[in-house]
Amino acid sequence: MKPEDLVFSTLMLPLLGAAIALCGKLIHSHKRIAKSFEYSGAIIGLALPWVALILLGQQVLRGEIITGVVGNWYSGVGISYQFDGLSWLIQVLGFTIGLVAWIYSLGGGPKGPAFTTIFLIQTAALAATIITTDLFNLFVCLEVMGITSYVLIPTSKKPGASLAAFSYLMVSASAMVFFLLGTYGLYRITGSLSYEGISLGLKIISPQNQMIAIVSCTLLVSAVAIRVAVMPLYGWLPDAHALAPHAVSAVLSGVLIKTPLFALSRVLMLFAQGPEVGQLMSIAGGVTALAAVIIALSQKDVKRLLAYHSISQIGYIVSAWGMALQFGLETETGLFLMIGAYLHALFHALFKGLLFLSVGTTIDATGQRNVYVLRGAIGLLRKAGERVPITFFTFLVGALAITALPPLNGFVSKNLITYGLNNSYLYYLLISASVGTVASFIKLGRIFVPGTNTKPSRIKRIRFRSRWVAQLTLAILCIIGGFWTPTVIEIVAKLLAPHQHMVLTAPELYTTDSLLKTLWITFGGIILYLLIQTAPLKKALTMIRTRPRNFKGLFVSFSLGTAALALWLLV
Amino acid sequence: MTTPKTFKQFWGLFTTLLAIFSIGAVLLPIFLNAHPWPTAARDYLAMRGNTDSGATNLVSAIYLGYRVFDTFGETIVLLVSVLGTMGILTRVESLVDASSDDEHTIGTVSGFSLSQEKRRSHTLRTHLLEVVTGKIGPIVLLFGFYVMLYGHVSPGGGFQGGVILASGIIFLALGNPQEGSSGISNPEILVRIETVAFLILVLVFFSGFFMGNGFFGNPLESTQVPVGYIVLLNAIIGLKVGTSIGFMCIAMMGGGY
Amino acid sequence: MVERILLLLLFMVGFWGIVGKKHIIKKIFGLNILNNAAVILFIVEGSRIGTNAPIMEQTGSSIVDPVPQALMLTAIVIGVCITALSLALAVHLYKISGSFDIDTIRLKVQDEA
Amino acid sequence: MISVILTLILVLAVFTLMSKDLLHGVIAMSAVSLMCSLLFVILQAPDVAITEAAVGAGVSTVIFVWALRHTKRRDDDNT
Repeated sequence: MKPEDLVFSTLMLPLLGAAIALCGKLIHSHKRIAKSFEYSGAIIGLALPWVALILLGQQVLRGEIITGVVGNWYSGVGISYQFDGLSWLIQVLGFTIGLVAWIYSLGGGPKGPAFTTIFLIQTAALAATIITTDLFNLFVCLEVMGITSYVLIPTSKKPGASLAAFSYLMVSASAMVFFLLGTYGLYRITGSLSYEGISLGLKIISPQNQMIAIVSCTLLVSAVAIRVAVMPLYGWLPDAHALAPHAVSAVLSGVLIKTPLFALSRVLMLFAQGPEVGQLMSIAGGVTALAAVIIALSQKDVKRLLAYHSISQIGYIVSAWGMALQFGLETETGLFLMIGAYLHALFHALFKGLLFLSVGTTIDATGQRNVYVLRGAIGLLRKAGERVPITFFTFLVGALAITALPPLNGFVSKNLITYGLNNSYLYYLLISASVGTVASFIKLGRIFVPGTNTKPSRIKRIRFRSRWVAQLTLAILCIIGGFWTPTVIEIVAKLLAPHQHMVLTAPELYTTDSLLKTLWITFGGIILYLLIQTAPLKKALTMIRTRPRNFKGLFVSFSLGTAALALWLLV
Repeated sequence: MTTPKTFKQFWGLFTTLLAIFSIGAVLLPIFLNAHPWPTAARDYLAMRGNTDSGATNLVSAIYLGYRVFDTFGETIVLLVSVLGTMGILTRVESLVDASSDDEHTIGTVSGFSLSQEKRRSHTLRTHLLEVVTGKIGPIVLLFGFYVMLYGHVSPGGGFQGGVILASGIIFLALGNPQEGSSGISNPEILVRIETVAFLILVLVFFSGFFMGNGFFGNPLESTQVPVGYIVLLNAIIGLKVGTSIGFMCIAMMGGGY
Repeated sequence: MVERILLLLLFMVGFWGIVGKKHIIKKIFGLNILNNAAVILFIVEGSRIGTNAPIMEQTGSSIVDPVPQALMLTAIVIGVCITALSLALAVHLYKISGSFDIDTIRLKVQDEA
Repeated sequence: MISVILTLILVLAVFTLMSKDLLHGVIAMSAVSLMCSLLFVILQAPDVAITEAAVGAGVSTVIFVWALRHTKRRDDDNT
């Protein structure tokens, strides 16, 4: 098998699986046969690509980059692609979470061949987004990714979910039109759609076209930033992620908001203005990390609290990613930050997926989503049929990982980022965000503390087996992610920058310094938690929670953000 | 109480105008760009496009040859959109019926029928309509197949032909007094054709790989008739699009027309 | 030049529909207009380099650029799919809230949540 | 010629958004699509013209009309 074919099998196999699963829809009369179609489709689509990924992993680890044109057509018109370490890493992330979330959905979550089909198509779109190096193809991939999420979000049958899907649809579909205009601007001045052609064309453009290149870049960045949900453009995310079915939430905030970011880094490398964009994005990311965590502290809905934490953590990732672009991957700091950004993306996908799934199980069993009402969830889960408190255990692992306590994986990636940022103003923003994270997870953890519900909850007996498998898999991955840190960093470094023979000294993470810092952060978090129990702060948080949010704000912030980015780049 | 309201209105208008004009200002250089349009791709295609793909219609050559991956993505968007619309549609119907509420399922599309009891009124269904649409339907279908299969030499192609096919199917559904229980306008059969067409489409893209030309490559490149690939794709995409859009429209009419 | 200014105006009208209108069907109209404006822009500008349609019946004629046309086929279809889905969502929102006004829907939905 | 059609499209677009009766808006929307496809024919893009006519003026109008049939036609508070 040629390497080119291996690359495409990672996205064609999920699509084949989707087609097979769809065939299951035809056979209503025989439930068994329909199920077997669906399951075989899912196995083909989610398990078989791992074979291709393992084979490809050996190649990219040797530093080979597989490039070409789809279907071996003429490169000036055809769609070019590139499979390198970054593509491999993101695909690993996508297929891990995809497989686990699908297993979870067997127990609780949307069911049926139609769901499996759309889910597989989403996975394929993720795989395609990160290998394409053609602007218009990136547009199509982002649209496929988007439309699958607009369809999957309202399957939870909550009334709010439809509104969330509608808002997301409107804002991201119109942002994609701007993306199209950015493509237009670049095609016009460079005569090419492939990244290679564009970067060649941008080197020889006349000075008066420089402005068009900048504006096109702005449009591309802000259209993708909507998907990533950095601070001014985050408004669609909390509702969408909170009200989607649990398995879908895990995928949405685990994978879907990160893939466009890393695909964007490919685009930004073409522009001379890439570092400047990176700088602005890193500031936005730092602000996002802190602001979102404050809003998260004020929430009372369990899943919405987690959704705001997704925004906060994506802020970490964006700020590290932006700084990495600013320094450039050639420098050691830049490379470290990029490694930190990727590792945090991966680890966040693991622990946030885990949190969404565990909390989802708790919600399904107890029928209660209010943080202030729900108490004694362990006992309630036992009544629902869980003899061993596995859900509590997995929640604990996830919560400890997100608060960056050693030796779990969150500790590693967060410390890597703060190590890279090294006492700039972003460092302090991120540290204070960590304090908020600790406080809000103490608040969330109280649902498991024994006590009586203020409202009687209707306990439902649910099927636990597939949920346990999914949750335990993620928990184990979270735990082992914290060990073998040097090896993991070395591998990721090799994949992200294969042609640099830099002697990377992996930072010693378990120093007294960093452990002491963690201790201080945890301590600060506990203090903050105690503080928010006081009346004035409680009032302030309620005000934050009930702040007016409307649909129009999404668009106003989008256009103002775009204008601000353009001004930043032009001036 | 009037002042805050007017202030609110004023503020709303202000933010709207601010948003529109800031976006307009950003887009000004893009829209007013007078740089001459690049000709490299056009020149290459005018010279080699016909021999590369075998299609006379260069748009088809790009759409189903050079950039067939994009087209595939578009077909997938259509598939997901129809699945999602159907899922929401069943939910809308179930809101009316206030019946079945099994948890977390994307509604299976087979829940739709044009059956008598589902229909609320027959105001628009006159005898004249039935006769005319029933007679025109097959002709429209034929025209759809023509547009579909001649996409490589003349304007048109799979998607456009498919939409015409869909309108033919709808005509047949309107003209069929047996409420679509037989023939091509039966929703059950439409879904079947759609699903199988999607499976075949995926398999066709696999075929390039089996012929050693990579996924999405032309499996017939080395033969005498490279254009066969485009004709095949046109036919499959046409069937897929025609049946899925036709099915969606019939299902939408199912609530009463 | 006039065409370009008209297109920009069309684009801004579409954006006004999305931002300024509260009615969700009107927002979908706005999205449609936005999409159409982008499509027209590609086609108008791409047709400036030739005089004939890109169908090679006789060689040597100066054809317009076929690339933007092929791209726009995809863009149009994606636009319609998005429209269909958003309309289905709009109908669903109307059924659960009894209104088309986006703010009223938000209030109603939050009450139920 | 192109400017004339574009002006017409612009007017129709504004009418679509201003209309009190949404059905009028839908008709104007499909007229926009038809005008677009006329424009594409003039601009030597027959493929796009066919697609726009079939999809924009055909399918999307059908879906819009379906949506209005299931809901209400009038936009009462036209803001």
